[in-house]
Amino acid sequence: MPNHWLTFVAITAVKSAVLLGVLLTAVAYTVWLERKVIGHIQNRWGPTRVGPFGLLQPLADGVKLLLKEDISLSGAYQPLYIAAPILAVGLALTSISVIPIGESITVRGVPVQLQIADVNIALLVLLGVTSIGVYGIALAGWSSNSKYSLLGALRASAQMVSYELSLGLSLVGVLILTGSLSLREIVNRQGEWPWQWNVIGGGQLVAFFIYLAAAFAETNRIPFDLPEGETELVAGYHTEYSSMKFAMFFMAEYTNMVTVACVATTVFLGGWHGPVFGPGPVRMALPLFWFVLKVFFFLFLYIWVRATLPRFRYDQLMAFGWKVLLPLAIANVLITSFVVAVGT
Amino acid sequence: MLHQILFFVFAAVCVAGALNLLVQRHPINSALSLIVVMGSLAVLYLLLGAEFVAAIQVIVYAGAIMVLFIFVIMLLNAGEEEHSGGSRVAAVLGYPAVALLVGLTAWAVVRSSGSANLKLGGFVGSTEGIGYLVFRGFLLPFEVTSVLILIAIMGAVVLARKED
Amino acid sequence: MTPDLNLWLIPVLPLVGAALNGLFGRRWPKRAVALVGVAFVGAAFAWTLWVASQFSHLAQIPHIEEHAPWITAGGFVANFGFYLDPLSLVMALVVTGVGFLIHIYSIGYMEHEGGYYRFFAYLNLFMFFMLTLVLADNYLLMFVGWEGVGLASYLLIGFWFQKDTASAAGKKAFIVNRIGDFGFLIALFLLIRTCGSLNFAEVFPAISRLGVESAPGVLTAIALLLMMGACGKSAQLPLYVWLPDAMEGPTPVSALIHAATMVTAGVYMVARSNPIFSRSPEALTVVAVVGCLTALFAATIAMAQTDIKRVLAYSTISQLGYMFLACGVAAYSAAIFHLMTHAFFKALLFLAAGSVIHALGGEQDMRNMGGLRKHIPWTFWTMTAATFAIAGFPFLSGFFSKDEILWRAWSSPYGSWVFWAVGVGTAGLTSFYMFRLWFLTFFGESRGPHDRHPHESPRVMLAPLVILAVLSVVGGYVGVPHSLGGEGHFERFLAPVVASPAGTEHEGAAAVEVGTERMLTAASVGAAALGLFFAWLLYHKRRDLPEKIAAAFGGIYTAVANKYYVDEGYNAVFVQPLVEGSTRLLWRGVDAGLIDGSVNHAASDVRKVSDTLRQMQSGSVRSYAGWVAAGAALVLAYLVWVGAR
Amino acid sequence: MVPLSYYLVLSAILFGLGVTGFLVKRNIITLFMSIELMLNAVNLSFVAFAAHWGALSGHVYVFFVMVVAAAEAAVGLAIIIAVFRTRQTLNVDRVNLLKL
Repeated sequence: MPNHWLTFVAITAVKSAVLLGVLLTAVAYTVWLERKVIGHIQNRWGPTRVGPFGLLQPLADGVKLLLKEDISLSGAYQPLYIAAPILAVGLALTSISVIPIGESITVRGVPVQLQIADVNIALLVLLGVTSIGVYGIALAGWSSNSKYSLLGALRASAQMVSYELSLGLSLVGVLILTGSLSLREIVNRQGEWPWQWNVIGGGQLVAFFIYLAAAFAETNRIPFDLPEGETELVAGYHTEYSSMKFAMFFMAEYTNMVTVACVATTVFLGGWHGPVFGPGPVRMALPLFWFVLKVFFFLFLYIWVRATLPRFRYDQLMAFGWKVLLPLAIANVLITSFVVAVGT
Repeated sequence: MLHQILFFVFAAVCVAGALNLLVQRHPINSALSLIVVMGSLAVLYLLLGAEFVAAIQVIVYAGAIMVLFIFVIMLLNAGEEEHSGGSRVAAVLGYPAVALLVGLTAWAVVRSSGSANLKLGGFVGSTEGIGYLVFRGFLLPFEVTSVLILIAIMGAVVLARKED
Repeated sequence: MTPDLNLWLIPVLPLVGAALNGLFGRRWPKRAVALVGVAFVGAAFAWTLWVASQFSHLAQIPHIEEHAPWITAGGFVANFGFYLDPLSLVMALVVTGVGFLIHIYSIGYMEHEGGYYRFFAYLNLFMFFMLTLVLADNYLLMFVGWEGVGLASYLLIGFWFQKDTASAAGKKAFIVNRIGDFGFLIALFLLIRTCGSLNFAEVFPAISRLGVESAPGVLTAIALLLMMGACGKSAQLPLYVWLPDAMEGPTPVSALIHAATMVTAGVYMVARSNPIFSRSPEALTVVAVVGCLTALFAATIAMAQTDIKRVLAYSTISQLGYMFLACGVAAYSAAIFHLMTHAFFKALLFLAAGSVIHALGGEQDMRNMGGLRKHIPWTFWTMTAATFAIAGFPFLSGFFSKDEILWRAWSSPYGSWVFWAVGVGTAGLTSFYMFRLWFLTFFGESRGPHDRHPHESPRVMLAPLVILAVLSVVGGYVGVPHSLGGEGHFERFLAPVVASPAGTEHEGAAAVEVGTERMLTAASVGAAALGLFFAWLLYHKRRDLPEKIAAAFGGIYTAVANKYYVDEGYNAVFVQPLVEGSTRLLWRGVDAGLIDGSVNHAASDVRKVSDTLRQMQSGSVRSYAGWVAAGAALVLAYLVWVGAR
Repeated sequence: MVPLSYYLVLSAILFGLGVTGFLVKRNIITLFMSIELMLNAVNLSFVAFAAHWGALSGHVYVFFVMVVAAAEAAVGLAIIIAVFRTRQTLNVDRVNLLKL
């Protein structure tokens, strides 16, 4: 009984579990990658002690964080203080669920899509979840009852609300080209080769860079990491967090990075599309490989930028968001729709 | 069946959230309650086949408007609500009026809607359709709302600006 | 085909002059102002003369020129149209001719006065309205002119508006005229009701179709109301009071407006309306009685006045009374004849008086004059001509016209020997007060300050005097009556206009009573001579007598000298009650009590109500919300109730 | 199968709770949230009717309501900030005079 709703639930549960595992591993190794890459860029080695090339370092970090004392603040507003990290990590993990990572495969006669939920309005769901993501940070900062935290949270919420606009608008060009909000549709519209991807073939190069910048801001990454700028705010909104709660924020941030990377891949870089060749198993594996490769490229870009660029000043950040990115995004939407209108 | 279960669950969450909004003394709790209400409303919208509305309910309401509220609460560091003298008018006129409003509406609705049933998936509003409607039939209202938004932005800037 | 005479030019030319002077004259030199003022009136006069020369060629009398529709309301139509017949022609000639002379005179007289351009603008404006009045082809347009001359008169009486008495006199003239105009207006309404039109060409035939009223009816009412208007304009009892005061205006104004032309508008109007009057014997009687009484009454007052211009003013009133007497006995042509001659000699008298005043540097009191004969010979001789003319000495213009009136008063079917007797008595009085003026002014010793050096007026003032003097002497020959061997040209000329309805008087009177007429003439000449004699006796021979007489008749003299206290009486009977009434009732009662009171009460009541309602506006947002919720619940309840029904 | 009236009654209840919130609460910000609650309640009935009639315009209306709500929130919160700046309080019962 392939169409029974129990089958659906079972398959979804399995997919979720697998994705969760992969994602958390990916997050852990993104951290490792970051330390390694930055180390090399800065002419250091990075982690080397734990395991070969320091490969077990993430595991060690996890254990350390788990075992650390969970400091409970007397001045904090406890319910929200506790809820905030959960909210952050939960939302971060939620958003990955609508991202398609490959074509559907058939397992024992049951078609299984390599995507947890194929939603018509996947892109809107992503944006929605992203916009909710502010709350984790904002509440964390506020409930800590600490001025650094509060300042960080205020900055974060203002920054995220501002850049959300550019982020959303940068995707509109692609939506116009595709005519659908479904991520699977968007991917399917793109071809195997880079010139068939939206970023080049669709003429969305500008949109891609807008998305890139906005995504950096949304994930509070350098050069837009003002909410947690350690040189001025100690650690921003998570100053007062320790142990697992801190780990949750940490995880949330890197999960968000991965999510953003996945979205960029899906929307602009053709998703799992790429040259497919070779025998059956290879043909099966190649799309997944291309997808992972593109996401990895994106993550590398994050790290690379972090090692390269200094932090913005806050007014520069706002000015950049409202006066450069937003007009550019709007112009991109206008031009794209004009081209599409003329083309049809 | 599934529809009924989901409806009752999320309707209950809605009402509970709204009640919590009233009961909580701290504005941030009220705001979070409201976010909960909005979230469950988004789910109800999904049940009613309004995907796009559900999405923008989350994006605009929960993601933007309520962030603004939270932001202001944080900015003003609003504390617990203080007890101050009640309003006689509100007590004498207001509460009965509310009871009357809800009661009458419910009575009228139940009496007149009869056996109109909504099926899950019976109607799915496509985003494309909404797009057509907004940019064709409702073009003028749409443009007017854009002007409204612009005015609101300028008004907010003027109001909140510090006077030198 | 009737030639187009462009009658509209006659009134409009002075209007152009008025507009030019009024709008731009302030910046022009006096010479230019005078030139414009005189030239346009002169042009109007010239045009009138040309029209007169064409008059005999006209195919149709009256000659009507319609120019533009003015008011069209239902069946009622009033046009801008002009009406030329012998009557209006005579009037137009008199007005433009005398007006032209007086304009010339004014150049000299007003030389040293401020507001030179204003004076000429007003004077031209007056000419425009007067000519409109005279030439109008319907009562409404005539009324425009009628009101317009009133306006011009008001402006000119109050020309020296810095003087309280002058502006008060202007207002008095205006207000008293209003009373008459009120009657005139009602007469017009009645005419519209009766005839459905105000056009002369339609009204008179319509009236003619109605018979002579045996008992007072609508025609009598119309006639009496018209007479009321005429009384106001022509200063007849009881509305004469404004004219003596009007002497506050400059002397040329007195000559032109308050002697020669405007005040005769009433006579003109009555003569013009003769078809109406002739059909109402009662109205005619009223007119005759009013004229008679006014003539006598004013003459008595004139005897005791000391101001040279006031004497002339009362004389004017008296002479106007004569004219109304003539109208009242249906001798319209006699009235117009006298109007014309009177225009000549009364204008001359005023101008000469002005010349005297000018010579004495503004002195108007005859008691301070005397012995001016040698100093201002031109003025003296012209004034002498005028005095003899008005006194009715034989073969001067006044003699013929006055004689005609007296004869008509005796012989007309509407006349009676009483009218004649009063007329003759008045003639004697006229002679007396005129010669009194003459003796006091020109004979005896100078009673003024010793350092006074009277000087003759400039030529520009003397020329009109001379022309008018000539006219005063010979002007009567156009209408020498049959009895004196004349042809009655004037009467025949006017006959088409003023023909009596039944054609009663003319034939019967003519031949049979020539003897009677000669006797009557002799009587009036005798009266005039008597007046001369007493004046000579009292004011030249025995200078002490007047005081004695005045002392002997103390009460009567005081009454006469004070003009019978008519002004005071009017003040007590009409003005004071009005002032009191407006103060007590209208101002304190209605305005302050009712109008202001209601406003104030409304305000305070609103305040009370809003004070109560204000309690709702507690400023508490939640209270407002409560109200809103309650309102919403009410609306919803209503809707549900409606839906449930 | 859920009757349309369930949604509508839920909408009415939420609206009533919103009004009650407006009457009960003293904090201006919470008052604003009550208004938002009322708007949401109305939106719910719009969407329910849209599903009932199969008409998309209900969704469009919701869209417009949201726009207006956003504008209102922007201006309203700006006003709240201005009020707080001058009076140092968010309690509406303390903000009952036009003049300071």
